[in-house]
Amino acid sequence: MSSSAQTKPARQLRCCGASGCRSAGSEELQAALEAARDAAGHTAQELAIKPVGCLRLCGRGPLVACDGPGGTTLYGAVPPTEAGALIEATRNYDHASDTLQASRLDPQLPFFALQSSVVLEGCGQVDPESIDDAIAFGTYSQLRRCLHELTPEEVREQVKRSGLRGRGGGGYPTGLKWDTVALQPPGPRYVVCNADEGDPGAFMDRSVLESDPHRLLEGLAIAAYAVGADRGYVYVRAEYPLAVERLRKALQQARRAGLLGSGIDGTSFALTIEVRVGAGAYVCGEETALLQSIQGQRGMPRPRPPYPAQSGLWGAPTLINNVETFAAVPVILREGGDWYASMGTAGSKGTKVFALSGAVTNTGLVEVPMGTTLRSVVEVIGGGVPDGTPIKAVQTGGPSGGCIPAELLDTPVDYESLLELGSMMGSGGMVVMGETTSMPEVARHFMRFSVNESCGKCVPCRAGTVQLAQLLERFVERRASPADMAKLDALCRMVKATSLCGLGQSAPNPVLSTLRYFRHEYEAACRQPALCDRP
Amino acid sequence: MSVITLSVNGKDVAIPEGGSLLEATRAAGVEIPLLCHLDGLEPVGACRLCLVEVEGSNRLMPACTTAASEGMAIHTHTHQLLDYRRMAVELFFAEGNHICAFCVANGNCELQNVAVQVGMDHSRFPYQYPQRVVDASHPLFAIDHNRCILCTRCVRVCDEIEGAHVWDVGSRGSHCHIVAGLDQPWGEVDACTNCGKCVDVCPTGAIFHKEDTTAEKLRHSDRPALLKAARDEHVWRNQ
Amino acid sequence: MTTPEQSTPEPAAPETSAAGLPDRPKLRLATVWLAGCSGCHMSFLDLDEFLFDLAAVADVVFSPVGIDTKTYPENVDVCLVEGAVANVDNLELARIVRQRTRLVISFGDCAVTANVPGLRNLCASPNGSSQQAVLERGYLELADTGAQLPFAPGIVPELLPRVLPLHEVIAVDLFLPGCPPSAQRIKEAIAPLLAGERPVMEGAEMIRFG
Amino acid sequence: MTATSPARPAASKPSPSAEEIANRKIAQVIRRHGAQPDALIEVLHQVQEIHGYLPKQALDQVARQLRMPLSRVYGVASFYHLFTLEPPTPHRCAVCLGTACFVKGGADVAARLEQRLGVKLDDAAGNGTWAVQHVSCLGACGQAPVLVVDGVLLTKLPIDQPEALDAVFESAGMPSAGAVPA
Repeated sequence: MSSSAQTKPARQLRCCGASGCRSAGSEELQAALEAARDAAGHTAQELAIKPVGCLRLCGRGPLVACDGPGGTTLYGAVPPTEAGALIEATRNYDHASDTLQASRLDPQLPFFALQSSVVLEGCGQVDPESIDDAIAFGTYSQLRRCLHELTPEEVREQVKRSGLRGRGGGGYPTGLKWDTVALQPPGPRYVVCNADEGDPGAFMDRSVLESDPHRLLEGLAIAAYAVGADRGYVYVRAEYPLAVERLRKALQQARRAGLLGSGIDGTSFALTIEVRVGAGAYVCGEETALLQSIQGQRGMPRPRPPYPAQSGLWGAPTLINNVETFAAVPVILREGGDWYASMGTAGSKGTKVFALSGAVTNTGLVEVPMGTTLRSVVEVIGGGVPDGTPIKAVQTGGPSGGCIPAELLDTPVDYESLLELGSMMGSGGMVVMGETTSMPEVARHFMRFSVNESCGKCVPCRAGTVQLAQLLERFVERRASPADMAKLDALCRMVKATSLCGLGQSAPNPVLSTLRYFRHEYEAACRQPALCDRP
Repeated sequence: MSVITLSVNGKDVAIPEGGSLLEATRAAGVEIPLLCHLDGLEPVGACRLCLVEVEGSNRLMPACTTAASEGMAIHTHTHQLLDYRRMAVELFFAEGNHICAFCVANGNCELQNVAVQVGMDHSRFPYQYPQRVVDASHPLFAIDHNRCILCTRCVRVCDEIEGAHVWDVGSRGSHCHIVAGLDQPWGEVDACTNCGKCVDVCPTGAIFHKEDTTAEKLRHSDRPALLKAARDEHVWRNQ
Repeated sequence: MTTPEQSTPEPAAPETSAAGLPDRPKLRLATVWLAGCSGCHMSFLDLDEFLFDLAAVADVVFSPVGIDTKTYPENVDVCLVEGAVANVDNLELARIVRQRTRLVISFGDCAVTANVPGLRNLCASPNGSSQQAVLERGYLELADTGAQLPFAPGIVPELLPRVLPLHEVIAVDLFLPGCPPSAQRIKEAIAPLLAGERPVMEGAEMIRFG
Repeated sequence: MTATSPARPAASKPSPSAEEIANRKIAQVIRRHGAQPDALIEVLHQVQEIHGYLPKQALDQVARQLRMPLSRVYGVASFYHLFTLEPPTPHRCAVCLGTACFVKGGADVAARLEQRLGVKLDDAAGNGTWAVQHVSCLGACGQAPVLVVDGVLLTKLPIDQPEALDAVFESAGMPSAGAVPA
């Protein structure tokens, strides 16, 4: 989608350098490719070897996309020993070795063919460490357009028209939030990007940060302009070192290029952005806890209202959105809010990025229009369970979500449908579970997570999750009684209704949803009314 | 001063604008259990005992931190709330080591009183028996973490009223505990002024005068409000 | 939330229906002493003159302070159980009490919360058991002379891994907390039962711990 | 600016001790952040880089130079999982127990490591040389189950093939069961 008349080399190899492929040896592969190219006597002009971000199919890394005159071919799990063959194949695919043939991925695979790249359009295309490449791809053009051609109201109008809703979990209408912040009494305002992607099974934001950080900065800057903020923070979890590194680099480049700082692009708009690195606390994904953490405090949530849009960092109105939300903004402005709203369902517009993992053949990043059925995501795109056995359930929404049973896979994925099923969109992690997965064990897994991550401020979460985890232990060890079942139900309801923040309020969801759909597994673990034999 | 009106359990009350739901319940003569809240200290909404139902909202709201607004209708003693409150108190008992029989605050303990208030005659949840310690290093006072319910009144009174900030909360989740200084023995923390305000506000027998033995602790939980009024409004009621 | 432990809420609606109870002239009352200090029983004896009233309407069929019977009888109407469940004998007796009693009362803080006997749970090893640790502490570490662990199979009952409140072992119908519950509180709880009514367990006078 | 370390030596003294160097580095870090209390977490990250953990005397220095209460600094340092208040073992593993890893046998990886190294999961003291801790999710779900050994991410662990798994552990430098820790 490049808008520039950039001269592209005739042939190029795009090597994924995001964390997943890195751990599978992408750096070694890239070095081997460069050596092989030099050995074959090609120049970088003839054959570019370009480090890029996520090429989606993370489970088959390291991934390399080969752009030649005949189109693009994708290779997965390429060993460095095949570097020479790969260089050769860029010229003539018929020369590809058997090993290389075997690593070739069919671009017509539903995994690729059924995706729509909107938020991820630059992922795997641009070099995440080069602002020039990002600019050549069109990044920052919408920021410039906003600054020169649009008023903040007009920007917010487009975001409202797009129907974009917060991609971090709650699904609050983004345009409305922006308005709330913008319309507060005059005074300082802040924009904050929540990049504390903590849901186990979620890695969408990580991929955007590692693959296309300038898009995020552009979205954040547009938001700052739209709400009248001159200071922003990106709060990234420390567990993502590569994302932190690339984001810092991108910030530095953007400052040097005059796209951040004072007098941006010759206008009076000024914006300073700082990276704040977390230190391992899931609860900091909760917005009031995140604000505490940015201010150097314990990440303890506080009751809302007041909402951060009214009173956030240092008491000033603060706009908080997550990475995917901000990353969707430049496209919305480029193509128009109506264009974005034409995708998706009545209540959930646009596309959503999912991180597909667990017992599924194709693991990786999937971007599809809202309203796509779960079945087409996990069975068609994901390819089902690797050994061909049936899917038992799909977990969405992380520790706040639930397990959706196989018989409901035809549900369209949108905020409301998932809530009705007792799960939630969450940030977009989707973990597929096969028949061997025990649901009380899944529930215990999440409850232990919540026990570990509870901040300890309010008693239902601090002490209730501990009791819930112990109750679940009794089911997993098949020494529960029917009375335990009643206790489990009652305590889940209590923790959900009375906890202070979203973490506690949603901690019982994995239990409630597995109780709802897989109650028989709990009942099977129940003995007759208990007599004492516990350790 | 402008006034707002709202209804508490069907009874209309008027309170000054900016007041909390807690003030509204008091105006209506309705008593709801409280543990973390103490007049004179910043409310934190942590103990969840003062949650109330607000008509038109599907979320329960803590009375202590929620601002009252015109026309609100709240309910403080629905079956659901009574049920949740009792469970919360059971969780408090189960997470610490509360042996009333030999506690310094026996008979004068807010946790004990709240248990009575919510009708808790036993805990359905097993007691956890956490490993906790007693710190008697301070010359005048001692802290028995076994009896601590993490209400953070001591943290707040020391920070907001005394200005010494000896106390804070360490660790997280069920490992949370009150710390003095860098998790040092209390007696070694220079910042402590020996003022005893933390003893005054502690709702249980966790922080106490060393000379007090079983059932001898007296509470002075009205002091923060008196001190605050004296400081902010120059009104002395603590004669 | 219905309390799962309270399986038989009304004394008048027994599940192990003892035929002809309403006609029976006297209530069959028992008291049991598990792991406790006997303070609750002392408090029971503090009922003083009320004990005469009680004797008029109830037969004490099993009690460490009232009768010599060593075997817990069948068809008991009301049983006050003092103490936590700390060893295998406590456990066995608690189960028998439940089987043979229509209304089981958790009598005093030890039965209700495990209280002081439960303190040994604080020295639990990582597997959650304090059985060994408490013996070692009591018989080896703190011994002045002749340190040795007690070993008398069949005579000294084996400790359970953890000390438990009564309701974690058997279903309990009424909780009468207090350390000990005062004689007045005991009287307020028992008197309605004699009249076939359920006592109102509310307010500091009736349910405050300690 | 009161960033004066009590242990600062006079200029004429011979080469400063390791502790003094560390103290100076910390003072520098604090100055770089303008001695602002809101930079506490950033400062603690860098102190941990200097010392490998957060020693009490360093927390004391941070509190004094940021002019914050000691207990607040301790509260923050002990709140976040990635801050460690005890000296770490020379070698460390982090087993991912995120949902994808859980589905693919992450708990088995943890159990095998516990057995192999003779350690308990999440016991920071480990066996003196090695410690195994859990992490909630590394975002490497596509390669589950995963493990980090001394900072290196190992992916797609062959949990169904014990020999192959042992070989992975072996090549990561982990002594096998019963081996005496160095």
